[in-house]
Amino acid sequence: MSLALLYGLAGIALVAMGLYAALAARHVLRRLLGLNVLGSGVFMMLVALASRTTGIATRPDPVPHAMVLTGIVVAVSATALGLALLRRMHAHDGSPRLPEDRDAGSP
Amino acid sequence: MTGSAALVTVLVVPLAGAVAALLAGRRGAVAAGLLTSALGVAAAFVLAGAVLAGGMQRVAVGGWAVPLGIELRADGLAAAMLLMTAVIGAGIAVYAWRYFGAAGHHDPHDLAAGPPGPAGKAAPASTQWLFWPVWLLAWGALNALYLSGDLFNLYVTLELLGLAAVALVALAGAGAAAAALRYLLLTLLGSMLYILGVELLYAAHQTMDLLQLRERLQPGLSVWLAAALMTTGLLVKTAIFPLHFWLPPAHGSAPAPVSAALSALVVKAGFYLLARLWLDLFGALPGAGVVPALLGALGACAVLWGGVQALRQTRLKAMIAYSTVAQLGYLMIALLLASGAGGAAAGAAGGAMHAGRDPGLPPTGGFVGKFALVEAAVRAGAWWAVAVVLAGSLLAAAFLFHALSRAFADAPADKTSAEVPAAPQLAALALALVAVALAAAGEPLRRLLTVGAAT
Amino acid sequence: MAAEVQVFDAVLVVLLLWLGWRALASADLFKAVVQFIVFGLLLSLAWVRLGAPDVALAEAAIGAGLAGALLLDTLARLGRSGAADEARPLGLTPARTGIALAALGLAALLVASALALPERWPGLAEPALQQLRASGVSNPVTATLLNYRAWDTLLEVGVLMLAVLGVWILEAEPALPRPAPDPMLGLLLRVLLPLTVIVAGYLLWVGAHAPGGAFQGAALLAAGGVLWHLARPLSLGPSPVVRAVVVLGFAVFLAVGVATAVLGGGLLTFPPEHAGAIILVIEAAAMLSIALIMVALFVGRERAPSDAGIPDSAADASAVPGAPNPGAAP
Amino acid sequence: MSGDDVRGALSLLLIAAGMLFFLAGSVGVLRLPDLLSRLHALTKADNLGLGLVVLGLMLQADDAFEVLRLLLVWLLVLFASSVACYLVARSALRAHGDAPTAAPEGPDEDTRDGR
Repeated sequence: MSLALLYGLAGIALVAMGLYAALAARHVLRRLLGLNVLGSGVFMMLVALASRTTGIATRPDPVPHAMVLTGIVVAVSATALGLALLRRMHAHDGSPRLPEDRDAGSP
Repeated sequence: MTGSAALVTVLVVPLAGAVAALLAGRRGAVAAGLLTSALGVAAAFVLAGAVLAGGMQRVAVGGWAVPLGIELRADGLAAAMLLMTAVIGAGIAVYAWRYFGAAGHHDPHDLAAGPPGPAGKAAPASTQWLFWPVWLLAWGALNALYLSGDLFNLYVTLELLGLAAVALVALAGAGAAAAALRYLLLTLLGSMLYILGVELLYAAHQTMDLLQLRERLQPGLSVWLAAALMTTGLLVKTAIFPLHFWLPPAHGSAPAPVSAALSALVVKAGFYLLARLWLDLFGALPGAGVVPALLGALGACAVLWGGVQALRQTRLKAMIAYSTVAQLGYLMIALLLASGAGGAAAGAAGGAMHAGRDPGLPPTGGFVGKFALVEAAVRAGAWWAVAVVLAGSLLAAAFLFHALSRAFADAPADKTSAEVPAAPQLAALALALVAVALAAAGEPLRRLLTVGAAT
Repeated sequence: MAAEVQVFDAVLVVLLLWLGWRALASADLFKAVVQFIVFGLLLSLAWVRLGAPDVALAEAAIGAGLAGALLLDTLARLGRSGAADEARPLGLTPARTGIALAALGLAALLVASALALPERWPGLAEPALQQLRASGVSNPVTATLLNYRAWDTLLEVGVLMLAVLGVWILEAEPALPRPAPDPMLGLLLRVLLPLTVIVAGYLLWVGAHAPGGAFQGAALLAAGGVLWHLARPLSLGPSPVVRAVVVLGFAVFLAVGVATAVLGGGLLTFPPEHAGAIILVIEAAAMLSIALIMVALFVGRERAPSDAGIPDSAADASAVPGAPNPGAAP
Repeated sequence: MSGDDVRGALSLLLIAAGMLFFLAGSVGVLRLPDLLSRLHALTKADNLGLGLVVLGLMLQADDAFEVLRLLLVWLLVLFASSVACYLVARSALRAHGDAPTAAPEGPDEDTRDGR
């Protein structure tokens, strides 16, 4: 197994985990964590892909690296805004969950 | 001004306007916003003229050829979208001028006095002016999206647009935080699915340029997977039935100029991208005809479901939000017809994008859009589509007259129209006039839409 | 770059998957967040192994560092009730079985398409490396970010700016109770702050030919800013000065775009002989803006402590073990 | 045996010794009963461990600049971790009274304020 394939498969596993958590979790902070792990998986697939140029070029393909850098910055921006909104929602509604995920008796 | 200069101007004007509005602060932001709107409309008209006269306009950013660089392209559909965005955006700017200007504003759209909205108290007045830089960035993101020919660049524009829309919804105050948060989570999820698809396409074809991809496209598992992921991601962002559930709360709780911007412009961007993907790129795949049919069926459900739900709402903004769901359904039907019938019907797709929120009665642009849609449906022999469009129009007429009758008859005496500032009324009137003008300009517009149509 | 799989890689991948899952499934959200931070740090090791040191620097500073600080800060502000979650937050229910099957199905399809890829794959490495001479820098990632695909990066700086505008739009929240300034924290700040400034400048400069650049430098500066805020609380609302710095990077980038379009070859087309200098100017402005934006995202908008009526959630925030400011004691 | 070989062997030896300290520190964090002992194990052992690893790496460095950078890394970590250790301990003292007996939760305790 090559390095690219090993990390590529790990990236896929992270994508599946993150997707599951983003959709299944009810606490918004956990959903945000899920989206971040999903993003990390996508980025890992991209960086692993870039490393497949070994033997053709002297260095890995820099375009996916630039894409991942952009993606990391975008992800943290969105996470920051999401967390700020989560705190306002919690202060206003008293729950860290979206209205459709709130049921009687649980936080 | 050359076509490519006009293209760059269309891109730069809203972004520079955002910078100016942010620097100008609370007092000067409005002036920056209004000036930018005027310049933006002018630039969009110049670009549309250049496209009409000289065909597709291209700019290679940084002078780098694809696939290494990014190419920006303005074909007929893009030019028409830019024009529509500029005109509606100018209307929104005039409306917002007074809306956010008046201290302790009340919402002139909620004349149909239903129960108070879920928004509660709005964000503090000291930050309301941030509407301007955020809206101008959203407009810049829309323009960048319409012009981009690169799948990863489109991802960045989608994120820019998504975050701007979330921030705009949040303007309604702490009560809208849940709606804004739901919107943020879904738009992020949609972006992730989209970028996963882009990655698969790049892995298989070593390019992210749409035109180059179309030439190199090799049908196979990864391409179909990419198509499915990108389509799902965009369906979430576009609020297509049955993934529309986030839209009514977000749009319904937003300040009125914001819900206008979201309904009329932001969700359309996702649809535009879907149309680009299926008309320009994936349409060439063998057996790809099934997908537009599926999307069209979803569209039909959306038209009927959105119409029925709209009729049940008591607040005008909630009604508009559901009618947006229905309207997006028309667009999906148009996409189906356009993918089947080839170039001329791509015009119908574009025409439908201009279907306003009116029930599609003459003499307005909405009528032209729906007429084009029905015409295309008849030509394609899609009688079910004709039936859906007509039924949807009936529903739209019903809920609109319902709303109007409430506005005129049931408005309490103390809420006189004198309270409504003049500017929003003027803006609404201007937009209505534009809708009528679209009816008159229907023919040149359709000519514009066929410039550079892919199929 | 070594392309053979070593034991190290296998261990790293197993650890990453385990931490990734624990970061999602730990019932205690504080533990989950800590595991997410460690996950981010290990992820940057993976980037190094895959030959992406630029990404590794950004991941460690932004993905693990800043995101982690933001998450911990939010946990502290949510208070004990807000940070509580179910005992089995991701346990299978009938509805979740469908989601799990969808996620597994997607994974299976992705694996199938990954296996179909050729072992040697050209990508855009060759054109990117061939054009390096004309790009003004010799680090291909910087060349891609600030020259080949500068339009992406310009919009990306816009995304950061929007995040802080979004935070400013929200209502101010109650301030977290802060302990009296600690002399040791002050000492740490006095030593580390000048160093972060120097190293950030170094990263910016070195980004032209080695791993580094505006984003990495900005993240480092931001870390210094966050430390400052913990020692001596900052207020970064939309005041004229803060706005001017926030907008600086985007404005300079855009102005360069306009200038190149009007005077030269076209939008963001840099003449090769000046490209290096132009990129440095853009990066310097962007670094300042991004650093301030990141600190402003962390600081958020706090109500002045004098304001009355701090709700209960703030009062019990100090009791949460995850309070990021050392010594947040009742 | 040439000079390079000796240098390489010495370097490996130092790195291995450093690893041993890391191991001891990690075991200490997991096994020791209360927060202060854990902190003691962690910061002392880790700093010595890192010092030895850095020393080992210095022997392999190509030029003086790299040696200097490695030294800077060690000094910075030394400084930051001692301050962090102090802050964690102070925070724990304030939260649990004068004599912290047992850490309330698992081995996560040390990561809490150490960032």
